[in-house]
Amino acid sequence: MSLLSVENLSIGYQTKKGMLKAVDHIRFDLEEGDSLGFVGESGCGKTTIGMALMGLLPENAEILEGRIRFQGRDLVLLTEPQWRQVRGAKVAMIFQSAMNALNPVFPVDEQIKEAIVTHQPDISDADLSERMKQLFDLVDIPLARMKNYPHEYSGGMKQRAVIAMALACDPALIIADEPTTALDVIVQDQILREIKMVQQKTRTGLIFISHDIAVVASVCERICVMYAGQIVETGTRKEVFKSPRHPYTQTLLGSYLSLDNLKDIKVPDMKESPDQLTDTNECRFSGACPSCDRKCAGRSPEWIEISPTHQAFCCNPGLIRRGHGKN
Amino acid sequence: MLNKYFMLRFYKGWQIFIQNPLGKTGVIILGVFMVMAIASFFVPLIDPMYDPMTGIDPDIKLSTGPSLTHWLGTDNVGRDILAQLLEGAKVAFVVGLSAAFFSIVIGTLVGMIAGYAGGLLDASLMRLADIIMVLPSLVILLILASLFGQFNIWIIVFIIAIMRWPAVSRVIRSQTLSLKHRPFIEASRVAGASHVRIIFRHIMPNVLPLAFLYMTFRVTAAILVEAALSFLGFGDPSQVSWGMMLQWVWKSGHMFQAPYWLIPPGLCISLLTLAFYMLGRAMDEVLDPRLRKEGQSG
Amino acid sequence: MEKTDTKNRLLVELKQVTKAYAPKKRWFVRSSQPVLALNSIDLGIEHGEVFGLVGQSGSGKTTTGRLLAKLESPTAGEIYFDKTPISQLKGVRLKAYRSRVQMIFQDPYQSLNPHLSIAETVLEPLMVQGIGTRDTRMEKVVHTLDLVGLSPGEAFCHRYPHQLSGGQRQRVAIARAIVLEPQFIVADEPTSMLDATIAIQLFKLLQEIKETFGMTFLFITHNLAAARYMCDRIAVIHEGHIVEVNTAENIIRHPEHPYTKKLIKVQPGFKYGR
Amino acid sequence: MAKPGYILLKLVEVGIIFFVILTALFFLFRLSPGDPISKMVDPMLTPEDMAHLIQQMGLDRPMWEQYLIYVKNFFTGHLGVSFHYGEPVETIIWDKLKWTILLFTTSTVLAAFVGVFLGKIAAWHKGSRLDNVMSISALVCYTLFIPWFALLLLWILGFQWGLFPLGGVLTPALWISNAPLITRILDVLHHLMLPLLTLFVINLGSYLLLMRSSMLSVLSEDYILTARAKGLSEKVIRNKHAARNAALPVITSVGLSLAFSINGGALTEQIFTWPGIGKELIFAVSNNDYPLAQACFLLIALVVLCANLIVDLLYAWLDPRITY
Repeated sequence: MSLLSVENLSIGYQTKKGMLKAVDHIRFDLEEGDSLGFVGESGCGKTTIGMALMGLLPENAEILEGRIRFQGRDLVLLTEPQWRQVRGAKVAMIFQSAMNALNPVFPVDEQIKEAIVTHQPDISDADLSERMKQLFDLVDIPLARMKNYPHEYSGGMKQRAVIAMALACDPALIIADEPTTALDVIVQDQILREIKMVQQKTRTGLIFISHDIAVVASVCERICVMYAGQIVETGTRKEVFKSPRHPYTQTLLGSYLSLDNLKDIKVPDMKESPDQLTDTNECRFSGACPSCDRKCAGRSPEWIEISPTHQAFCCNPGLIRRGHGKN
Repeated sequence: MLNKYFMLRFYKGWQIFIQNPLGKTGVIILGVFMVMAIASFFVPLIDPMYDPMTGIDPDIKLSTGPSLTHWLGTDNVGRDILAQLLEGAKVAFVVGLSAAFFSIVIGTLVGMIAGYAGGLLDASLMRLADIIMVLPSLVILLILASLFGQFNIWIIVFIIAIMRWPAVSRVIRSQTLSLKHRPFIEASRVAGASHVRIIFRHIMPNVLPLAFLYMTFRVTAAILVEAALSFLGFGDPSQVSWGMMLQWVWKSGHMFQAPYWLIPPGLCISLLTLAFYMLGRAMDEVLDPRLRKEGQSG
Repeated sequence: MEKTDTKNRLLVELKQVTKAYAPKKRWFVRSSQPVLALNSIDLGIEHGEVFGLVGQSGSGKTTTGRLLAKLESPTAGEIYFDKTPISQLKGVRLKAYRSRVQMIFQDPYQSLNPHLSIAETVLEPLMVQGIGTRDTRMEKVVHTLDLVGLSPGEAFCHRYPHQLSGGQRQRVAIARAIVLEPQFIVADEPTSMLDATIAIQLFKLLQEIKETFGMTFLFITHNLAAARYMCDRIAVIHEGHIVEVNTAENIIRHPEHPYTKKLIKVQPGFKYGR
Repeated sequence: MAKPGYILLKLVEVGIIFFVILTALFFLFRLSPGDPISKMVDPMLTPEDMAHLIQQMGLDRPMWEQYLIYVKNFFTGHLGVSFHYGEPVETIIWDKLKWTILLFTTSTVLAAFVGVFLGKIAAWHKGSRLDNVMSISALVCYTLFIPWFALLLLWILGFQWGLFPLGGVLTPALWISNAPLITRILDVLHHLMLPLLTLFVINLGSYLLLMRSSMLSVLSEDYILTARAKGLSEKVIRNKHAARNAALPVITSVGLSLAFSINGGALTEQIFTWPGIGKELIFAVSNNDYPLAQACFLLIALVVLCANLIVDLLYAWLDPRITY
């Protein structure tokens, strides 16, 4: 049985204009020790998924339907005290804004110890300091800096400390939400290696969320591409990047500037972002889709299997199976 | 300055504001006091006996309780308490609003200029603000009153305004500082706009809502200080005010005997300041983007 | 056509420019050493090229752009624009300089005054420069909005920034920068806050504008790939020093400075393996 | 935590501000109508005493010399002789200072602790009935007109119910009769109750509101989310992670709102005839006792500045980010 299995999950935000469906019938599985990346642009719902997996959705958000099965139980049904047993102990999170993720008035080591002591109240002092040493070694922070305050750390060190905090209780699943967005490329590279190395060493399940496809590609084995609250394509890293099938994935890859794909740049002609307020079964990408023909209009997309690990969500099976879009 | 966006924001803000129970209550209380202040102009016309300062009921020489001719009773020389109360409402509005207005104008200008200019000018203005800010305004007014004799109401208003601009200018300055390096201001500079244009066209519309907010708090402070000064006997002697009514009740030794005289003026001061403060709090909630943030996926 | 040497074709030249930021003062006393944002840099930008300045946050790249837009003044050294030193410009001559050099900023959510309509925003440079009459100005605004892809321009004139998406706002910012038809535009990370699909469209727009008006661009970015896509030549800046200047292709293919090499190595891409 | 540079800087700052106030006061006295001699020297004195005083204060010298002598006199503790008491004012005000400090510190500290505690609870339950009741009560407390509230307390608790004395600081009979120390302390506390209650209620409102809004802004910080993600209990998040950060700005505002509390303090002292500096100042001003008024004013300014200094140092000690 897989570590995490999300079935049919829908999450809505109550707004003045009505219910905004930020996550729309999502399903995915994650095996133990595996890594899964979510990639998509702002507003696609990827952060909401991360928050739902931590039970930390904001007050105006609501899980409309679906199940989140984790280690055999449904997280959607947990009460707040039950959640506290899970959070930090079994599922941990590395946040987007590491700069502000640490409390400025407490030393760093105290904040990490707190995570351990909360879940293992009877841990001995010796074990605790041993564990702290291990953690700081793991994330490459000199032990001498343990007792410093957050403002005495550089951006990269803060992010390492946040990683150490996430690892503190040896969780089975780590969710990393844009952990390197605020960092410079050189530090970003180090942190990404760090995350990957730690994940492989500890065999922790990893869900990695980012707007940057290349960043996701450098960490995760499997990728889910999201658009307007839905997963539109899922596959292994190789499948998604070497032979993207969904028109949106192709657009995303086509507009990504990297040092090795200058020739393949295709400037898309994207219009309005989709309306997520109305509840519809129709394809949400059709308004901006370069391959959309009249046949798509009014039809509901469906999952089309390209290989056992590679699927795309589209109305046009022919197009998806053929591969490279119109051309 | 009062452009379309401003009006739009004002309208939207007003809608949020009026739905807020604090804002609604504040507006209603203010309305009642407004009516009282307007009524004060007409009461002496009914009968000169109802003049708040000089109208003495010839039949009454002592303080008496409520009656048909004097709904709230009379003071120790036979003047009508209700008439004095109405007159006090007028004075409170005049003092509160004008002192607040002056301090807001000074505070906003100083804050914008200090924040925008920076450097030595900023440092000196803010140090001056710091010094004035730590001085208790009532104590200053007392010292000045002892040196220069009794003040008339406009000098009191002016001194309160002078004492109360620093807090405003601090807030406006920090807002200006955060605006100063916003790209839209810098873009305007790059286009060649003058400092005056930048201050009045780009910075002012963005700090005005905050200035209005602080104005409500300044009104509260001004009313309280003027009332306290009158209560201690240093108010404008030619002007009946709520603080002065309390002084009379206290000095004439009626405070334990005449609750009908003791309670109304203080209640009015407290309620009016409360109303302005409620207005301010409600406005704060309208202006604070944090409280309106809607959930957003990322 | 007379033969011109490289020196004459330079539009912008920085000579030993240093910029130091003084730490905050309290009671007119400085508490620590000044911070050097730029340490005596030399740089030349040729007529009609897109020049890339690539560096990490705190490297001094934004400072360079701000010095050129005369939002700040150098602590030492001199900047020449069209062979004229710009540090002493004042009054009318400064205003004239401003009409020739414009800037596009990073954050589309803060680069437009929320209180001004789109037309008022784009109109402002024309008004402060005193160009045209009321009617011709408006015509120019509409035309410029059409040009940056906000068409029909009339429809956008009376909207306010909060009614536009991030990409559209940045187009307005571009319109404001080009409405004076300047010779030189400093673009400071114009797309770093936008999604990749939007960013690439803006890049295309900037290229079109460059071809239409023949402007010279200074393109400031942290993203080496974006610089390579946009620029003719690239300078890599690190801790206030220019470490390497070369054509875009050569910088990527044959980097010489160790810092450039490192930067290229850590640039994320699709390397499928580890 | 040693931050000597910071402390030194603050001391210099306080020194400069005080000097400005001292100077401003000197010129105010000279600019006001009437000659300085009649302001600073009691006309009831014998000619010899008058001459002595004029000489000591340099009132017959040119303006700038007067100023230097004024500054020197201040630092050597010669502030003139009170018209009313006929004694050097410094001896009078030192005696009053202890009562003001007693009233002030107890009310401020009590109000700050209770206000911070209640504000924390109110913010935590934002939007609930409890929060509404607390916030509105706090608003009412904050905008109460102090003299009126004090008079009501005096009338109801003191006069009608006879629970507390109507004024003063001690029962004279008790002090003459050589009663044991504990009885005397209880007596002072008994007198303290009403003025303390007045100032406590007024200050409580502002601290509660401040803490509430500060707490609300801290609760939206990322590190609170991190704390939740660690699986910490709500109580730990509230009391350890949120409240400590939220209390910092409240501490700053204690210093800034001091001027406000001084106003209230003077009025309270006046109504309850509490023999403090505030009451003395009002007395001096009402009776044109200029030397006394000047001394009271300077002492109040000094107290305010010192309190601000203490608050700043407390802040620096609590916030690890401040280093100099």
